Amino acid sequence: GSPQDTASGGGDAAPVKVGLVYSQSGPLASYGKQYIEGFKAGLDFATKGTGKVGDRKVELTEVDDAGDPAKAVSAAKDLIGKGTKIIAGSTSSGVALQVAPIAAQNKVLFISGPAATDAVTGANKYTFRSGRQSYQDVVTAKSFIGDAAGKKVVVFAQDGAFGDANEAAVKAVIGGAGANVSGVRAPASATEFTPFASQIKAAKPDLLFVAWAGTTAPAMWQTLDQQGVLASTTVVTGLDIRASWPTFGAAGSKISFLSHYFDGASDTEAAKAAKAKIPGGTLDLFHPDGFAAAQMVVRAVQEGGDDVEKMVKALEGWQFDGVKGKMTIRAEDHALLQPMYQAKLSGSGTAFTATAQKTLTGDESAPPVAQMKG
Amino acid sequence: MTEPVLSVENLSVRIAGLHILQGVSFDVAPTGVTVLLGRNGVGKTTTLRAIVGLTPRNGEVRGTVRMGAQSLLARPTHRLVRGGLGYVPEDRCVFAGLTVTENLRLAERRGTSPAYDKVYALFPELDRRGRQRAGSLSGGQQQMLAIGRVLLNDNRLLLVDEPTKGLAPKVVTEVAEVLERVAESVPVLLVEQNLAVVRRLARDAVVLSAGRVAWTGNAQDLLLETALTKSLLGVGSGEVHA
Amino acid sequence: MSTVILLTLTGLGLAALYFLVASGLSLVFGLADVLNFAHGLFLGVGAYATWWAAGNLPGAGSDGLGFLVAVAFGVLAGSAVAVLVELVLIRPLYSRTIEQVLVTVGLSLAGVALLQATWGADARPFPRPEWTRDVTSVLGAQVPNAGLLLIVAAAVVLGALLAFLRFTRYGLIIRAGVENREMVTALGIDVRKAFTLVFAIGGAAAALAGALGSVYFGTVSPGQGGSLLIFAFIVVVIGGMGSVVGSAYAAVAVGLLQQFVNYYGTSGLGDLCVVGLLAVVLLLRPQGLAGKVAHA
Amino acid sequence: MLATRGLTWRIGEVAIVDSVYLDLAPGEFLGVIGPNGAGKTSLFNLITGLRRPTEGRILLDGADVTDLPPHRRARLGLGRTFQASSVFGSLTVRENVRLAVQAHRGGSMKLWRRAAADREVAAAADAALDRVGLAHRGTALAGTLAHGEKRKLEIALLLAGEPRVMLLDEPMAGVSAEDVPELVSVIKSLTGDSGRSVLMVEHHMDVILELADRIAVMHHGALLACDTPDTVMANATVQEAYLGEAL
Amino acid sequence: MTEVKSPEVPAPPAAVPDELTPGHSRWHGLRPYAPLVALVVAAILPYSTVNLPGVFEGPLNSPGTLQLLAICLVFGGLAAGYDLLFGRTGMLSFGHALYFAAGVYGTDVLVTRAGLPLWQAALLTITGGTILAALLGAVALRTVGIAFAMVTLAFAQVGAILVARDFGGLTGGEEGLPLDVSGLPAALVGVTNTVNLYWLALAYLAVVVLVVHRVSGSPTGRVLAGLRDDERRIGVLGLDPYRFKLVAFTLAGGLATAGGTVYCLIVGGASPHVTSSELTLSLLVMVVLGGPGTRWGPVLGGVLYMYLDHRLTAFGTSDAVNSLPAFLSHPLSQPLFVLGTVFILAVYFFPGGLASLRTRLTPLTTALRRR
Ligand SMILES: Nc1ncnc2c1ncn2[C@@H]1O[C@H](COP(=O)(O)OP(=O)(O)OP(=O)(O)O)[C@@H](O)[C@H]1O
Ligand SMILES: Nc1ncnc2c1ncn2[C@@H]1O[C@H](COP(=O)(O)OP(=O)(O)OP(=O)(O)O)[C@@H](O)[C@H]1O
Ligand SMILES: [Mg+2]
Ligand SMILES: [Mg+2]
Repeated sequence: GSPQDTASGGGDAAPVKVGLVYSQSGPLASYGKQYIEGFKAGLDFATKGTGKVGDRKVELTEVDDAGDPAKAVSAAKDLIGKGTKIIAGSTSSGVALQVAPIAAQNKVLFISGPAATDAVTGANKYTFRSGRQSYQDVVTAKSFIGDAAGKKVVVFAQDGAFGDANEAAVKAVIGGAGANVSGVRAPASATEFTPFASQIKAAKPDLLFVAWAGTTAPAMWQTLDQQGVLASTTVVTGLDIRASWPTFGAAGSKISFLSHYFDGASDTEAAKAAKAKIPGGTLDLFHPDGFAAAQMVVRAVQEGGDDVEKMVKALEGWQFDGVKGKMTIRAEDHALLQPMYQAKLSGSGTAFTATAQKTLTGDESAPPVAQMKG
Repeated sequence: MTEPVLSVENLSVRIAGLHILQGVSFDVAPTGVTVLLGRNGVGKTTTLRAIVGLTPRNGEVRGTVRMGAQSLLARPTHRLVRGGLGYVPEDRCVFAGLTVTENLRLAERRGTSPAYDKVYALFPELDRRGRQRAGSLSGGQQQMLAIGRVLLNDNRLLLVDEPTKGLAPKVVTEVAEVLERVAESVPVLLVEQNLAVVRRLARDAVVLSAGRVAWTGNAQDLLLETALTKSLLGVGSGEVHA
Repeated sequence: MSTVILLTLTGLGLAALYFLVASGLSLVFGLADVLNFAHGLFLGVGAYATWWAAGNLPGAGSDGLGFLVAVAFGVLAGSAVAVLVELVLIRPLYSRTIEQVLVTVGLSLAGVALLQATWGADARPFPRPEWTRDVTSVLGAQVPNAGLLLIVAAAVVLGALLAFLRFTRYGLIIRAGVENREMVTALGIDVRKAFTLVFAIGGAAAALAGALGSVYFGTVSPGQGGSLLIFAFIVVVIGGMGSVVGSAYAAVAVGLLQQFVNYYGTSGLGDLCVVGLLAVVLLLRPQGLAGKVAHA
Repeated sequence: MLATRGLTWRIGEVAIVDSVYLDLAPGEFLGVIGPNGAGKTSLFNLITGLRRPTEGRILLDGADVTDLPPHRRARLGLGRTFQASSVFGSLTVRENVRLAVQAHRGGSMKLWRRAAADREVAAAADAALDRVGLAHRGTALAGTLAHGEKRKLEIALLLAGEPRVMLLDEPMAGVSAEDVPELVSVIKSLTGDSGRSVLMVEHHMDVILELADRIAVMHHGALLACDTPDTVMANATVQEAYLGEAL
Repeated sequence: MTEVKSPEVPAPPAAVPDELTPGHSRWHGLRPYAPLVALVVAAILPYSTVNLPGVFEGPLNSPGTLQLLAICLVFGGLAAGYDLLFGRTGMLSFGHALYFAAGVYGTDVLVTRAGLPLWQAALLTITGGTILAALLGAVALRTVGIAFAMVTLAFAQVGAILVARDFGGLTGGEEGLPLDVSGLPAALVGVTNTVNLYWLALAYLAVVVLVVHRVSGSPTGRVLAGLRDDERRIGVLGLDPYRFKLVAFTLAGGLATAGGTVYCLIVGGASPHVTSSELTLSLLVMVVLGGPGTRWGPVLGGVLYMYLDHRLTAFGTSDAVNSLPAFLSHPLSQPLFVLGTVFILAVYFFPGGLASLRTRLTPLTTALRRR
């Protein structure tokens, strides 16, 4: 044979191969777990329990990327080499960004998962997303200050692309509405936050937007609280997965949360179905992403069969009812417009509950249209 | 003849596949100095190290070594030493990073009172340089420290490997005197190249050649017989160091 | 002014944390000559054991005496794991330094993964007395109590280690054993015991650092040890390997430098300065601040 | 050929080497004796550049080499052996000597040539090994040699460098009596008419007496005497400080 | 002067020189050609459709397998290059990842951000990486032993911080930077062309092995081996230790940078994983696992390490593991747990590395043959 020889599937009743590349191990394993639970529930929902699209069974291949883009790329190439036309997953932004070009080069469908980076939106024609992006977080944050004009807003974020993206988004969204935006940045590895808390305090902002991920978050919140930052201004941040809620401790009730999702934020058909299907019965941050991904996969196969170009056509502009409510895949850049939430945390010890204060519709939280790159 | 303090029987050592000792047997008399002779590389050091249990990891020891009724092989070194087997290694092995005093303190054994006076009387230099790092001592001073270290304790047998190597003639004489005095109370198994020292100290001699015992007997007899020394050690008895 | 006081005191708190991590590392590194990459594991064991004890051990809890019991249990557990590691994994490899490093690297990978497999990757809230969440007002600066606790603990550990090294024979045996194990046995000393002891102490110090560090962070997570370890290594090297006092000086220098540069400079500069300090110190004094001049 | 001018090395207050003036003529064999700790090895370390003197100058062929690093001095023809053998333990005996020959023949970077293919180097190395009687041990790892053999290898390494000034630090230490005469004749053959100068520390007086043209006596870092063997041996201070009562 | 060696980093176990390993007379005539044969076999591997179930996911010529093999080969080469420092010269650098990362990021940034054609980007990167190694080496080599290890670690840490800081959005910070393939030769793009990446990786490995082999067999290599044993002695023999160490350091750095360039193409981007100090540690693990100072040991170690690193994720989620009781299946589903355990066992069971396996097995094979 020649080195390019690869087996490729054919025939109508042949199963639909779907590759799921996400974190089963490594630091983002919990996100990955929610994603896959959501995906399976969504698949069940979208295929009405049959697991089949038409008469074709959906055959899932799950691969662990351990959060390492190199492993994800290898996995994607392996899947593509075996004739897989649809790849979904990517728990981390780094993985999403590196798998997206592979999808474009090989003309397969890629549905990115929890990865929040804005850069995936409009990455290329073959790349879609089933979750929210940083920009939508920031738009939600803006809803906390009402009229932004003349207000002073500080963004506290980690060094690096995640922080850059958030700061840029805040500048565009809130700064664009007339607020005066400045940034305080800290290394992601920082363990002592007093200097940063002092800087923030000295700036006397009307709104503090915090974009922080990782295990040092609780120490960061505690320091902000101890130095009186939480008491002196409105502090907004994204609500992370349930397991992290108790780590906010006393600070939790002093923070205004924007939320992608939490259990009870919505009461849609899909949410009920998801709740019934997932182990434990409690929805969490990334279940909707997996759920939506499955819905998109089923739609793509229904309309496109094995033709990826048709799949893309079928998904662009598609509206559907997801766990969070009405979802729209914007045709121009494949952004996924979706409801976002304001939430409050209450409780103590290990028992915390979140309650929705306000829901923003998909259009209200829509990011600006990105230029489609490839 | 009285019971030997140490008897080595059929001792064989292999290191990294090389047969270094091949069935060495000899006794060490309960008093006086027994000297182990032989050319470079015949296995003198290897013999001593096998006795105290310091054969390298990749080595393999066979045979029996007894001290009285006790079999020595297979017992850990620190037990042997606490049981009264003193060892002065060939290259001194003082602890370079420790001071002279610390080196000596390390050699104290629990439950006995160390004989500092004795050691300082023999080597006043050690007293004077107590706070110097042993690594910065001159070669000879290090040798004094290495010998002084074992003399702090009472021993049933001393194994001493080339103690006069690299020493000034005057110190060689001193060391020989020290060993002579030590040997009055403790038997010594000595490896020595300096035949003058051998002549002065040794009562019995064991000559090794290529991993085997080539000759045993009275040391003074050996040194008198030019033919013997020529064939065993490669020197005439007259040529020993002045 | 109050900013300076705040930064100084919190910087010292950070320094104390670095020192707690570094002291055990330095001891094991300097005395047993083992570059212990598994130190982070001991840290994690201490933290998780304390966390577990506070919830499950009778008599232990998250406050008052109960908390002391929990921490004591954590320290014991860390020490026990360290001893086990020394006996089973390190002991057969003495004098094979590189292999030891590898084993500890393997252990750090496997151990942290094991913690993660058992308790999950997510951070968990750490049981701690209420007062450690509060602040004490010092000349107008709101200083976190957890930081003060770290400072006190570090001072106690420093004193205890110095006493151990200065007033016991073990210090001597260990230093000699690093140079030439064989010769120490030839002096009638069971050097293996001494090395096990070093590991026990190093493990205990690490476990204490893990427990108190978790009090400081408010949470415990499997990877926590690893992130502190890199700075602890820097502290150990700047201070001079094996010198506990040197580590203390270096920890203070690193903690304060980081804190002040992070406030007055731009972000990330603090870390760069620390790394720069390491490079400068090593180039000027390869043996570290308090290290003895290497010989030959 | 080699000269030291007021060479001094202090550690703290203590002068380990104390204002030493030494002159070594071409072809001369100078023995150095002195009690343990007199500073003989230290003197060698200063001359070869392993230590920096606190005061004084070192001249090689009249040129000041005090500030040159060890390798530059070696290239000027200064070679030495070490009191405690320092050979390349993980290389074979033969490779050890070849390395020394190669270092002597010019140490420029040759990254692509095959080292083993250089016949001249190999031949020179074998010759050096032959000369010290280690030819049969060529394939043994140097680290596994017995002590005496290492001493011989040290000398072979020195020979390979064909130095014009040789510093020998107790070459006989640990060499079995049988081999002493052989080694002595090797050392003797090094000098002879070749114009090489030798500075040798040795405690075996008979060896020193046999080889040395002059003998320098060191004591407490200072040069006590430097004269013909007979005069030195007759010197009362030397007798008392160094030789003691002969055995 | 004392004769005591400072407690420096001990030299790694030495290779047994070829002339010492006895008993291969029958193979002696063929042995010089063995590497060539291995190279040819590796080169025609992609033509095979053999399926090795359990070993690889698909047949040998499937893109997934070739991609995995390509990554393994690059790391084989990287480990061999690192061995030039560690195994052959006795320098323990904890910062080797920096030069690899320089290759990965340099190529990526020059292609993606500056839009240079690949060959220019590669040339510039490798030159730049080599110069970087020379400059940093010149500073770091003023220290020895553990201090040297730590200074190199510090430099690498600066690299990691700079990449994470994402100055000017150049590196993409923690998200990494996908490679813009629009300007790349078509033969290097797309899953169907994975085989070309495989050959590229193989070529890289072959070059590194050749360079390391030639250099260590050269007169300079002899000096490097001498440095490993006794640096002072090298100085007294008339050679400047600093110069030789710097050459080795620079060469190894250049080789690592080239590896980074190849890796960037294979993976199609850069991510901050490559700047981590863990990578250097893994290099050390690879070399020691394989056998430092041997020709094939480090290569084997590198290939095996990366293979395990990639495949264990699949192993952890396999049915075999999931069907085990929880106290076993939980740890076993953590790839790092398995990898860590494998190291530890390897250290115990293959002292001297995989390369010593043959010598260790010799008694066994001779015993078997006699029967
Ligand atoms: N670790 C080792 N590995 C391989 N061979 C060794 C080892 N140790 C010693 N040998 C070999 O064993 C032989 C005997 O060595 P040993 O040191 O016992 O000799 P010796 O009689 O003490 O010599 P010397 O008078 O020079 O000190 C030598 O040929 C030496 O090369
Ligand atoms: N680095 C150092 N620090 C302190 N003292 C030192 C140092 N190096 C050498 N000395 C001291 O200098 C003196 C001279 O040492 P040196 O090694 O030169 O003596 P030597 O004449 O060679 O003696 P030997 O014949 O015993 O080898 C000794 O007293 C030694 O303790
Ligand atoms: Mg010997
Ligand atoms: Mg000397």
